[in-house]
Amino acid sequence: MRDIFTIGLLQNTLRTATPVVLAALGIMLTDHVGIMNIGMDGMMLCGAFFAVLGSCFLGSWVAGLGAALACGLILGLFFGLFVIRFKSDEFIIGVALNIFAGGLTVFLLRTIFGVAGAFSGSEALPIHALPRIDIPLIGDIPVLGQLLSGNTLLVYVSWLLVAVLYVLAFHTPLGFWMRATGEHPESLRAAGVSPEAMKYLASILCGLLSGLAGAHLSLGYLTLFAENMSASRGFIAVACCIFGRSNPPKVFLAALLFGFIDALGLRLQSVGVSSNLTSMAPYVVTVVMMVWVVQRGRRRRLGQGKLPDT
Amino acid sequence: MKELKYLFSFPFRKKINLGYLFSLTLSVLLALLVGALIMHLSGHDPAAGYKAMLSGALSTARSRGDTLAKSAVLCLTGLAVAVGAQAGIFNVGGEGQLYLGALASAAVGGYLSGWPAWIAFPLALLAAIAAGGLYALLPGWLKVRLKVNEVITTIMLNSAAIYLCKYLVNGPLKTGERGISAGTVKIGAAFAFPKLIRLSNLTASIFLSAFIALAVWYLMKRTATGYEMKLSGQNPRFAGYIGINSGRLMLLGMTLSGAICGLVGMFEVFGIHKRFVEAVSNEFYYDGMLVAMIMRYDPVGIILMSLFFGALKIGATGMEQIGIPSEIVLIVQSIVIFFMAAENGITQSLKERLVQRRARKAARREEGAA
Amino acid sequence: MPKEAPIVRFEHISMQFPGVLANDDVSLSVGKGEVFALVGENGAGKSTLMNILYGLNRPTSGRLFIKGREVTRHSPAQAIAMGVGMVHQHFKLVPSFTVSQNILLACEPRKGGFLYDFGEARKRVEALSQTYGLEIDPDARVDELTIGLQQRVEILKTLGRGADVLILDEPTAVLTPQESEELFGVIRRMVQERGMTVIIITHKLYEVMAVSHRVAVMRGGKLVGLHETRDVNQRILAELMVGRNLEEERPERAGAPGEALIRVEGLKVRSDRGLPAVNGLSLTVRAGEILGVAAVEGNGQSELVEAICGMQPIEAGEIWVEGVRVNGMSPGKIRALGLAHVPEDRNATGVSGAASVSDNLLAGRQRERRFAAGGIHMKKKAIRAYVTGLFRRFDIRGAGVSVQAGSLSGGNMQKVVVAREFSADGRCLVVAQPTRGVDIGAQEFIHRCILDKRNAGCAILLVSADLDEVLSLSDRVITLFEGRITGEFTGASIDKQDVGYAMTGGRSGEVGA
Amino acid sequence: TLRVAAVLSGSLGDRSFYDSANEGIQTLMELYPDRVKGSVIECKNDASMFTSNLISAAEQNDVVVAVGWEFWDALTEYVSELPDTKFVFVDNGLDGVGDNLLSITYAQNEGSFLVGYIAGKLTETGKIGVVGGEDSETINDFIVGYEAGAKYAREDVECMRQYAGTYDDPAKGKENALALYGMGCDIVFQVASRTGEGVFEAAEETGHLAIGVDSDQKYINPDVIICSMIKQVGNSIVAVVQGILEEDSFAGGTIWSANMASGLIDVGYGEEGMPQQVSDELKAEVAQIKQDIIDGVIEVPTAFH
Ligand SMILES: Nc1ncnc2c1ncn2[C@@H]1O[C@H](COP(=O)(O)OP(=O)(O)OP(=O)(O)O)[C@@H](O)[C@H]1O
Ligand SMILES: Nc1ncnc2c1ncn2[C@@H]1O[C@H](COP(=O)(O)OP(=O)(O)OP(=O)(O)O)[C@@H](O)[C@H]1O
Ligand SMILES: [Mg+2]
Ligand SMILES: [Mg+2]
Repeated sequence: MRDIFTIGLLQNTLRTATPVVLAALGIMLTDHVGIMNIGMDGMMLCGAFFAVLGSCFLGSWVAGLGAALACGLILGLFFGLFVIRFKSDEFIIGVALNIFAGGLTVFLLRTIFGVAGAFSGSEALPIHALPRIDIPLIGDIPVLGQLLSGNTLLVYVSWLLVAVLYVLAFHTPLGFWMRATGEHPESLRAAGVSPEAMKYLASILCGLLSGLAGAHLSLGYLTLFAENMSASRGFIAVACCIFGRSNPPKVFLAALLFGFIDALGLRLQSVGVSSNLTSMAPYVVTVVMMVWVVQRGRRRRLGQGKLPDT
Repeated sequence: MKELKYLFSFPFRKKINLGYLFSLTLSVLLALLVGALIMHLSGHDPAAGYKAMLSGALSTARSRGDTLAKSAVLCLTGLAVAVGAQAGIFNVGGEGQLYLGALASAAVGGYLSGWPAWIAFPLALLAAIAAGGLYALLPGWLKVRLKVNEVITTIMLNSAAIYLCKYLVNGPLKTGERGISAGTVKIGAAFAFPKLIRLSNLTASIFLSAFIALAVWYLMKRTATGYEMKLSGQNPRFAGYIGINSGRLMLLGMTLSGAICGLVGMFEVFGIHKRFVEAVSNEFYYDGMLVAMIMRYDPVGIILMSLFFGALKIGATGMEQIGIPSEIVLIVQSIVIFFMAAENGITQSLKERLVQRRARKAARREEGAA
Repeated sequence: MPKEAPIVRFEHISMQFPGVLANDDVSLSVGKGEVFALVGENGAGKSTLMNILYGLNRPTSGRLFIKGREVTRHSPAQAIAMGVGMVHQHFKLVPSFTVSQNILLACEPRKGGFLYDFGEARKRVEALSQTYGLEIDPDARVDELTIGLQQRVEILKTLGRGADVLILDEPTAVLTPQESEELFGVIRRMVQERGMTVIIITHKLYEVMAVSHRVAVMRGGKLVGLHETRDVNQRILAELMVGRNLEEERPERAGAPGEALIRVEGLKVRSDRGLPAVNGLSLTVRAGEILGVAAVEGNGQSELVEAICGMQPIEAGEIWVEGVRVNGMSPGKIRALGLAHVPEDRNATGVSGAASVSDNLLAGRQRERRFAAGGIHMKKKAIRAYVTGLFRRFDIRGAGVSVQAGSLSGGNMQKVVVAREFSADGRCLVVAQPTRGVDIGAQEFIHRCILDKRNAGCAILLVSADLDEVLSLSDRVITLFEGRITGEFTGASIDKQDVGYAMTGGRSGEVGA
Repeated sequence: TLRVAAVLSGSLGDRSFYDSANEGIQTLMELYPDRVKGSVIECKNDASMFTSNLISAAEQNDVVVAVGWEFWDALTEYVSELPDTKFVFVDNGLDGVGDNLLSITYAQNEGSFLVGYIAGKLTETGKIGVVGGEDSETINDFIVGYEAGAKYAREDVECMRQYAGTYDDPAKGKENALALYGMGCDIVFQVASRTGEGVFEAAEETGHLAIGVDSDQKYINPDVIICSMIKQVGNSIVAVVQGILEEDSFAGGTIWSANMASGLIDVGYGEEGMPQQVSDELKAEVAQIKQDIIDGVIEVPTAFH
């Protein structure tokens, strides 16, 4: 048991959570404007690929990040174009995006890099990873330092974004407009602001976040691109977003919880629990937590005399 | 929690009509064109590629059989989505239900392997229905009773089921047979569906599939229950007011959906593999889901569209054999979906613009005359 | 009446929607400082015309002038900038936002450039509500306000943006008589004290007479009449609207009330929010009798209706329908006893907008043997014949029975509900807000249906926010206040004043029955 | 010309097993540009495609190489029905279904024994680890050999296992490895295909060592990959096809055990010029053990029964 509850467990939690947090924040923004993006998984995958592409061919992590963001921007616009302009069903577009990304990245990997499966850099084309950041003073504090310092750039960005997006959503007019768009677009239109513009804004921001999530995956968390490396993290992000009721700090906590269970499951193997059973854990726990959250929410709302969800 | 109803609101509104079929064809053609472009850019000959695809899917009796078998899977999974959707519940968990159905039937078929087929086979059938149905009932119940969003729970339960199956076939249910490092014991030889075409995957299960498809169509389109499901799926409040128990119908839709998925699993096992194998389904359900969504949950449409997607899938092997990566098929497939999903919005806005432009022009003419 | 340069001028405005010419060459001007009423049947094009003024629709031809300036490329933002405000038929409020967030939507006070300034927002809303004498709590969530207060938020929203031309689209359709009266007070004050211009759309002609200076009548997208209000009366207006004479005569009452078909005793029901809504209420409705319920919105009448129909759990007390105790029964079972129900909210409950008109008309009868062989196989032909029969008999106007019910106009949607419920075979009817938002032609038709049913021996419980409707149709009237009966009235001429008093909690009108 | 198709149960890009088979096909085409026409078909873990792809490959090719133990059932059923095609079954030992099927089994336990031995010798903490793709028999065959080798080197060595539960999530593999390193392991053997890429990253990040699998993976990161357990799938395919081409010989109906003796199972230390963590003395010891295994002096346990 001492082997299980270590600092490594917490570090693992944090690492596992970060790409999910970035993705979930993006999904959250689209949820605010009422067009939840289920295609995040594919968008992340593309982001991861273009991050590596940029990093390799332009020779720096900044370029890699830039390429991922550009890819996210384009995909966000693309998603927006279909869902907003062409009024397509966002669920279908999301699913199609996932298929598309899976095909496209594999295809490009094989044609551009000439390899299948994974690309982790070569002599001629090394991958430039995101920098790790050591925080001077905090880094020296025993446990906390190990957690807070020495992470890659986008980990800190994700924390910052949780705060920034919280302020944006609940303390700025722009955030109000976005949430108004999701709840009652016509009210915003009548107030003289185009809800479509808000939807585009959210789609683009979501795209950019997907780029960050992808870049973190392939340049921060790992330094390689592997086919299908998003490995359903986009769907877990959807769950975290719902779980956290589209409220950034809560979404963050949900992602941490998910990461924690994953990390714990991994360590439970060492005391003899079958890996296939520990792999089930995050999913089962998510279902249980969903039930719990919904039940608690209902009870609380009834207690306050508000309408229950129907 | 903002319920995801807006996200999973079904496009019931639009019916399938000639116009839709026209734009469907157009979308497919456009997508194939884009696919050709990609092939051309990556240095492959598009004409040869499509020819290989066509012949891979349709040239021999065997390939036609395989295409039909794949289509049957898409069709049943698509109908499974549709039957839930009709009752207003969105089953994304078919993959897990399929796995459990396959495993349960394989276990029965293996355990009873010495028994007469007329006992064992129906029992296996029941096991598949029960496993799939019950596993769907759980999220259905959570939705109806506790108002827990079914989309997320079913997605999560998919992974849970797949890992559970992996655990069982690598552990407690693993066969001792030589050469099989993960899988259940072989089902009794007498229980397997007979092959209809030599060397192909097409087995007598196609008749059962056809029967199920017909039954689902009949249920959805011609029965009072289907009508009630439709009403409560479209507006549960209205349904409740009119005296329809929409909770019960949701459970029914979900259970049926799960049972169909379980049966698909069983058909794979009893038709092709003769035992449960870990890779019994490779996201078949999601493919079916797309077919269903493109065809707007219309049973007839699903049955027809699954033929196209089945051919695409089997034809991909033909392309691979001449060295074109099968990812191109995925790209073409997703482009078809993009076009289809956008079709409605595009034609509508075109129509609107056309009408208004005409009206404006007429007005200008009048002004000029006056 | 003020005679200055027109503040709003429509010139030959036409609006073409696919398949519908919603406005057909409308030319009209509205002067500064007047209350201008716009009337017409459902679908006549009133809302469309106002949407054009507010920049929500772009006309396909014609010109629009506001304050003397021609506007092209119009948008709500521009309308707001030019001083035009609109309170829509269906409120445009964000439910989870607070009053001040809603009022200041898109013109929020900021601090530091981009942060929302909560303190300043509250101050502004308080100041606004004081200036116009419209009291409101800036921090209340909008979805927890009554309809009347929500409308107040809407009005404050437009005023807060400095509107001096105010468009009100069916503002009183959802208001109680008291609230309506209050609203008219506000309108008069705004026009007199601040020189504002108000354009009001309504289906209640007495409101036109009460509040407006001029009135325009629309039919089929065309402007068919423009009058000084003092030159016309309700009858003339009604005929202009419908294009024919309206018969005012009503079928005479036949026979005396019979046995008790609906009986409620000691009923207690909680609202969706968990608060007590019906507080120990007892009533009886007899065969061949209309019992009217008059109450200000939110005094338990909705919960009473829903409890009787099995749609709301009963906390205490008992309900009998046709002599059967129905506590805890599902709506379907209660229906099977012979109770039909016209719900108050047709859009959410009464019709399924996504379903076809045919499906809506059939609903509830799908298992009857004549429509479903063995209760299973739907007989298409029989259904079609039945449904088209109803469609014709109830004069539903729409493109046919296979179109979506949601594409019908409000009045025709209501006819679908009435057709389905009034063709049921039972003897009990619970009718809530039967003519809300419905034009007078359809109103008259629905009233006839109700009276015919009574004469056929049905027991009818009628709940309506329209006091005139309750008084003119009912044989007996009870008033509800805070979930209790505060008065019961019978007889040929019930005093409206007494009823109004009892509705607001007074007990003077108590009369034994 | 001889048309050769490899049908893979999974997909390319694992830089080990399937890729090695692909390399075999490519090598053949390079060796015999005029005489061999090769293609590779991926089933991508879709079991329903196992039979379809196998048969459609058989219809158009002279030699079909089925790569992956999962083809057992399909081959059992169809080999006799397709007598005109020669089948090569890679990674499983199937016989008695027809003269046109040659099976190749690999003694991965023997190779793993060697790398286990190296790990046992090199570990400073006395703890070594392994990251497996899934908890399945084939993977466990590697692990059992690995553990036995380590124990052979050092009695008290502790060997810890982690299974990622997936073959294509390098991030997961990295976490598995980090957990192992966190628990005190200093060398981790990856048997997890693409997931294993993350193991190498973890090793680099924490300054520990790792061992590659199937192909000589040292090139991926020569600083942390000390050696690889080699299972020369590609070469074995080349050998079989060469036999057909040059000598017109095909040992159909038999199982060819590609073991240490055949030279197809081995340890790889990378190419010339790469930094070496394994000393020459240790390499010599390993060579001796190799000989002992070939001679049957050492018997390596297996997970298969
Ligand atoms: N966006 C739209 N697209 C198509 N048709 C429309 C649209 N909006 C309105 N219409 C049609 O235009 C006509 C006029 O509608 P409008 O809403 O102006 O009527 P109205 O006079 O306000 O009716 P009501 O009294 O019911 O409010 C109707 O036939 C309606 O169906
Ligand atoms: N986008 C649209 N397409 C087609 N018809 C529309 C559209 N928007 C509105 N309509 C039609 O416009 C008409 C008037 O709409 P409106 O919103 O004024 O409701 P209404 O008929 O007045 O109902 P109520 O007042 O009872 O709510 C209706 O027939 C409605 O179906
Ligand atoms: Mg209107
Ligand atoms: Mg109206």
